[in-house]
Amino acid sequence: MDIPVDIRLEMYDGMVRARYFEQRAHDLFMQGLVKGTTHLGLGQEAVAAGFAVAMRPGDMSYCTYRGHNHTLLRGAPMDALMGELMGRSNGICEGKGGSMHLTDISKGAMGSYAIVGAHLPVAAGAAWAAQLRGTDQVSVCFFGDGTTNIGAFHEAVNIAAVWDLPVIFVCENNLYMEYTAISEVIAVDHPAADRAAAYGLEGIIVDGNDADAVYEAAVAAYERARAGDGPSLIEALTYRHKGHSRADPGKYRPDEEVEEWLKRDPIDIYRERLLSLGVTEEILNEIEAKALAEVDAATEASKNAPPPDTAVLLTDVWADGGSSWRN
Amino acid sequence: MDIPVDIRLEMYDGMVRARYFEQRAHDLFMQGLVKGTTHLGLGQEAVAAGFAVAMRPGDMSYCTYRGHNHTLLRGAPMDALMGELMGRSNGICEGKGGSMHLTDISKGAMGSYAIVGAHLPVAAGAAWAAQLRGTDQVSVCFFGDGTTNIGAFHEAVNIAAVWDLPVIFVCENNLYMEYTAISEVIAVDHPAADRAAAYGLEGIIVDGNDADAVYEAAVAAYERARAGDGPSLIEALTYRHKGHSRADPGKYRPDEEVEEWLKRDPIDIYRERLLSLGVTEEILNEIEAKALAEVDAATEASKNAPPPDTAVLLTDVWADGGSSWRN
Amino acid sequence: MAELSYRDAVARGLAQEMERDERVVLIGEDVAKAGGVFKTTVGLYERFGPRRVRDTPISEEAITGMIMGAAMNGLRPVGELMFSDFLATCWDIVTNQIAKTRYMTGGQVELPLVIRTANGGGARFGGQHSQSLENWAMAVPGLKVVAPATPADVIGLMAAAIRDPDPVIVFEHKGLFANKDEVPDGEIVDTLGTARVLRRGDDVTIVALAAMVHTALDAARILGGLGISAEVIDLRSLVPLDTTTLLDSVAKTTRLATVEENPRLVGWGAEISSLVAEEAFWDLDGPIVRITTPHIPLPAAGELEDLAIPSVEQVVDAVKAMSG
Amino acid sequence: MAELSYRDAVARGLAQEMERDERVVLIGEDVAKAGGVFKTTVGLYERFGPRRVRDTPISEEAITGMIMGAAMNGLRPVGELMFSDFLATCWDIVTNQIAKTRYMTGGQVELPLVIRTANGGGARFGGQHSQSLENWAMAVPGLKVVAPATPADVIGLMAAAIRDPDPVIVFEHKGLFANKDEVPDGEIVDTLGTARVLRRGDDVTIVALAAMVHTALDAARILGGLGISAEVIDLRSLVPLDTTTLLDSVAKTTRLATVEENPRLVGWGAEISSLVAEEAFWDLDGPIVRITTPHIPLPAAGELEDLAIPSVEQVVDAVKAMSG
Ligand SMILES: Cc1ncc(C[n+]2csc(CCOP(=O)(O)OP(=O)(O)O)c2C)c(N)n1
Ligand SMILES: Cc1ncc(C[n+]2csc(CCOP(=O)(O)OP(=O)(O)O)c2C)c(N)n1
Ligand SMILES: [Mg+2]
Ligand SMILES: [Mg+2]
Repeated sequence: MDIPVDIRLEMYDGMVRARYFEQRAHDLFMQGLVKGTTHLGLGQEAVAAGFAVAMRPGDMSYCTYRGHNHTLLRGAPMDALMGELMGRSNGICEGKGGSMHLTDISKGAMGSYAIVGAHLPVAAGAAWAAQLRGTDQVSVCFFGDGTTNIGAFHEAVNIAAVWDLPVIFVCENNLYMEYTAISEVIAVDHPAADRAAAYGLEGIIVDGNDADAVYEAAVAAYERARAGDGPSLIEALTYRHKGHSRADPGKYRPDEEVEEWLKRDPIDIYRERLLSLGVTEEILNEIEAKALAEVDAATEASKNAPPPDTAVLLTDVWADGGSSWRN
Repeated sequence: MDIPVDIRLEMYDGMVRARYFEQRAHDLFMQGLVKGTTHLGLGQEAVAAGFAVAMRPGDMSYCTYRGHNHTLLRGAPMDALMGELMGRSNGICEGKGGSMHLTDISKGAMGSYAIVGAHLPVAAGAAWAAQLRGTDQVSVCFFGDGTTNIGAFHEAVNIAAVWDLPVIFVCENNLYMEYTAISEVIAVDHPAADRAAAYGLEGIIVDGNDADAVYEAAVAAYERARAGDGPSLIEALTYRHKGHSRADPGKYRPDEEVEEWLKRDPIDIYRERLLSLGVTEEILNEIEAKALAEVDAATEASKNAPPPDTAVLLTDVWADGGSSWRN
Repeated sequence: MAELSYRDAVARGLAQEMERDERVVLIGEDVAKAGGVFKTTVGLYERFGPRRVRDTPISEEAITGMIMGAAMNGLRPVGELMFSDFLATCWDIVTNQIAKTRYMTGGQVELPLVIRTANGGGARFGGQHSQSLENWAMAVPGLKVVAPATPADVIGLMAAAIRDPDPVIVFEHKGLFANKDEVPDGEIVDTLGTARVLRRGDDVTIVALAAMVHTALDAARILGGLGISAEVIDLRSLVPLDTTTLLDSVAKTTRLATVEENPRLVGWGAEISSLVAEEAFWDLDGPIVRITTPHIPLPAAGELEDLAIPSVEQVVDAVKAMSG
Repeated sequence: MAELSYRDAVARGLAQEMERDERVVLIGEDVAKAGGVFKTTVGLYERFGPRRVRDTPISEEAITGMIMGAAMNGLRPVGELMFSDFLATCWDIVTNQIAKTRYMTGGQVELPLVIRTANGGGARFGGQHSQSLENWAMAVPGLKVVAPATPADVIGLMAAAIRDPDPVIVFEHKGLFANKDEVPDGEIVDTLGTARVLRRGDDVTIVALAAMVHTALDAARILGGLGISAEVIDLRSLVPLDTTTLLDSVAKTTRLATVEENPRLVGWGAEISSLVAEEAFWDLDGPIVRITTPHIPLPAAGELEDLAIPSVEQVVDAVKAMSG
């Protein structure tokens, strides 16, 4: 597949924005300005970029607590995401969601779900509605390797296959659950690809650190979905640069393994490729500078934003805007 | 495998006892003497017989609401089972379980579970204890084709495979869930066998209406389990002669299909085989007569048994024998 | 006006709404061709076709997750869980996802969906197919909960639930499916969060739900013969809760008893009682009495099950004792 | 006597029992090599080895189902659910299988197992990782439920739970993990179903659990300064429930307030309130007040979460109002 250069630049731009955004999130967590927890997708940006850039408006992404990259790259405003991490009034969910629940429905970022596996059937349901309504939308669901062992995975992929739903299940296999290696808890090599046949699906493995490879797999899966040929289950091999969450140093991982993967940084790889394809250093520098400025601005805006209005505590449990359980 | 004739007669005996028992249960349900519901395994007796006869004392069977055959063939007293179906004081669970919850722990009949899929992890857990305690016990778990689509199936088979547990998962594929064909809700041909590879297991299919074939598969799986080589997932092809439960006439099934399978009645098949192997008609007649007499006696005993003592309503929630939630 | 069973009222309520709004769809196990194991969806498959009425695998997490996703993308889906006991198999989707998503997204997500399920005891089905679990749902912020007691209420509350923009769980009582009653012709649409005073009385308020409404009414008739005038309130909806009707009644009668099929601990009666003990304490002339199933799983044998679930006699005795 | 954190008390309690009885084993996600995500199981893997302390896949139904099966076959297993919110993902196993099996089999099956789980809010984790769900467990016949508030109680109640022949859910409060307190040396074994009066008082009884115990104690101190003498009861155990301690206290103080982290509807406070409204009505000199989290999911932002969970100030105000 010959990927046009503007698409490639869009992917690079997306990866760089995500990288800087999450590096800042990490710093802010260490400074105590992001509270609670945060799960970074540093190192996994190519998966988010490949899928997001291949997506159309109206398509729907479902992701996990490790969902900053995906939400940002679907077009959610960075300052509102940063505000949500910091629990400020400018947060995309008014501070009520937090780091694990970033959502921007207006952009098709259908939510970040923090109970492992739960969003797979939800994503399938959105695809089912697309099918029934004949809308041509595709629903994409991102999740981790460890998620393939929970029941909801099995139920969702099966029904999606049987009903030919336009949904793409994307397993970001970063080799670890929280602190335990996936290889310790499965009896096959590939947590997703080696299960695909159980649902009559093809086992697809893609280099998740190569944005082009991801993009190509994404395009093929979108086409399949829109043609009415049903779901895909794609396993993207990748790695998280940091620990699982918060201040986890990730010490359960062998040093050599970490080094190997750091050498395969998806952004470095892609920068090299773009240069080799004739994109100038200046263009790339400009993308990077703009991204950093955007992150700085988002940080400032969120630092300056007040905490959420206390009134929002009791809003939006119900569609009437309130939370009353009595008449 | 050369199956000794006494084993074969034991299987025949088991199948006939189960058959008469359940035919009677059906009649009693129609007469309003069995209340609530009842799920018959008429036509599926060979699966129960093959596994039960190959089992050792100490081995553990877990089955479903469609568990009369399995519980009986592990050695639970027939009158206590009949009493339980009829909700009498002689019931094996004192009338508190009912048709869907037959249990005889003393015989290794570890219970009948009525929520689809739930007993698979429980059976795996019993096997895990056997493994840890080094007891040589094997845990066998019977369930239906439709059960392969619920999350608990996936979680249980996976962990059993990863932990090399001495558990045998036996899918009795009778082609239907309640009123819907399994083929409508899976994307593979074989609900269990075609999923085995997802757990690094071999896909094993056996003729579930041929007691010998079931017995051989069972022996192999027990050996594997006792050798520490881990679980097996076996799909036994069979058919239920009656509807799903209660008075269901099973009209959703094509007449020809029903006829075909009725011709393949596991008891008829086995009777023919025994005769062809030189077992005399007299011996078989005697087994049948004894079984019928046992069913008659169990029926009488249960009809004559009083209803449960009202006091048992409040016993055995807790190990202290009572049900008090306060001090 | 025509006589209709509670069972048929379910299908009528669903058909009424499916006719009106093509976004309303129904999925569940055996709901389509077979018309449901309780025959509550008979005719819908034939009338609305295989796209709008569809059988699922035995995958409760998929059923509930799919209706959530579909509600996020323009449908107004109804999912059937064959027995309310199976709520436990998809409780994460129901409580952590469906109930919380609007709030956690700052109001971005609307989830106009309905979960219907057969609830309650009396059918000799044993402990895993007989529970009354409306208290579980009541405990979860973000879920609306209704439990109709009559055919007309089945239709009206089903319609209200389907039209409501929030997730609603409709508990249909297994023990009432065969009950018949007069039902008005034409469209019936009721209002969530409204209790109904089914019998006026002055001495004591008896609050009940679903099958227990009939038990309470029978008891009230007997109590009337004994000179005790009982007011019977059918709550109908646990969330939203019609506290006005409740508190008004207690203010008048000064006595309260609740009759619930939930096992004792933290049944919905506890919430009603605590509400009155807090907000209407000075209206009360005596203890609040809760009549519940004991804190046990339900047994299968008929004689035991009948002992477990609150009976007319038990209600009469309890109310006599508190009024004595 | 040594100072010990609530967090370390978990590991000490488990170690005490694993040392004593080799049938005690522990499984869960990241409980072994990593020592648990809250570091509550640090050292157990090293001390008791990979057979007795084992990491599982992310399969909560397998975790809970496996401990049930293991308990049926001679072990006394402990299963960790990382967050109590995940109870929802295996609620069928917990409620329909574990809780009911002894009863449904007429007493044939003994299930000496423990589920431990991190419960409660305050950590800014958002709606799916902050719930207080001890009321869910309390509602299920066949489950025992404890929720310790101090390091010593963690050890003693954990030991009691492990030694108990019935299934027990131990709710460890996330907000207390860092709390330190003096803990006696040597073996500690407590008794299920015993509440503790942590502060004596005459004017009002405040009943609390887990983190709310500390809130209640702080409030009681302030109330003392205002001339209101509050008795503070740490329930410790919801099932069995120490109704004796509760009713004795109310008989003395004549006033009751409950402080719970559960959202309002059918929290455990409702059960306590309804119990007193039924059995001790004539002891009461005023309304029973429930102080709860509002009926909402918990928000993530610190300022909002702090507003949601009952605070010392809220308790003081509420008790002042009821005593005024
Ligand atoms: C049902 C459930 N169990 C456990 C957890 C705790 N948990 C959060 S993330 C995680 C690991 C998930 O691993 P994986 O699916 O590989 O995704 P990754 O974090 O690597 O992106 C676990 C166990 C959870 N959130 N939900
Ligand atoms: C979780 C759950 N969902 C639905 C049911 C209702 N139900 C009982 S049996 C059954 C069909 C099971 O089919 P299968 O696994 O093929 O077993 P069979 O009845 O054919 O032996 C269903 C849907 C249930 N008991 N539990
Ligand atoms: Mg991972
Ligand atoms: Mg079947």
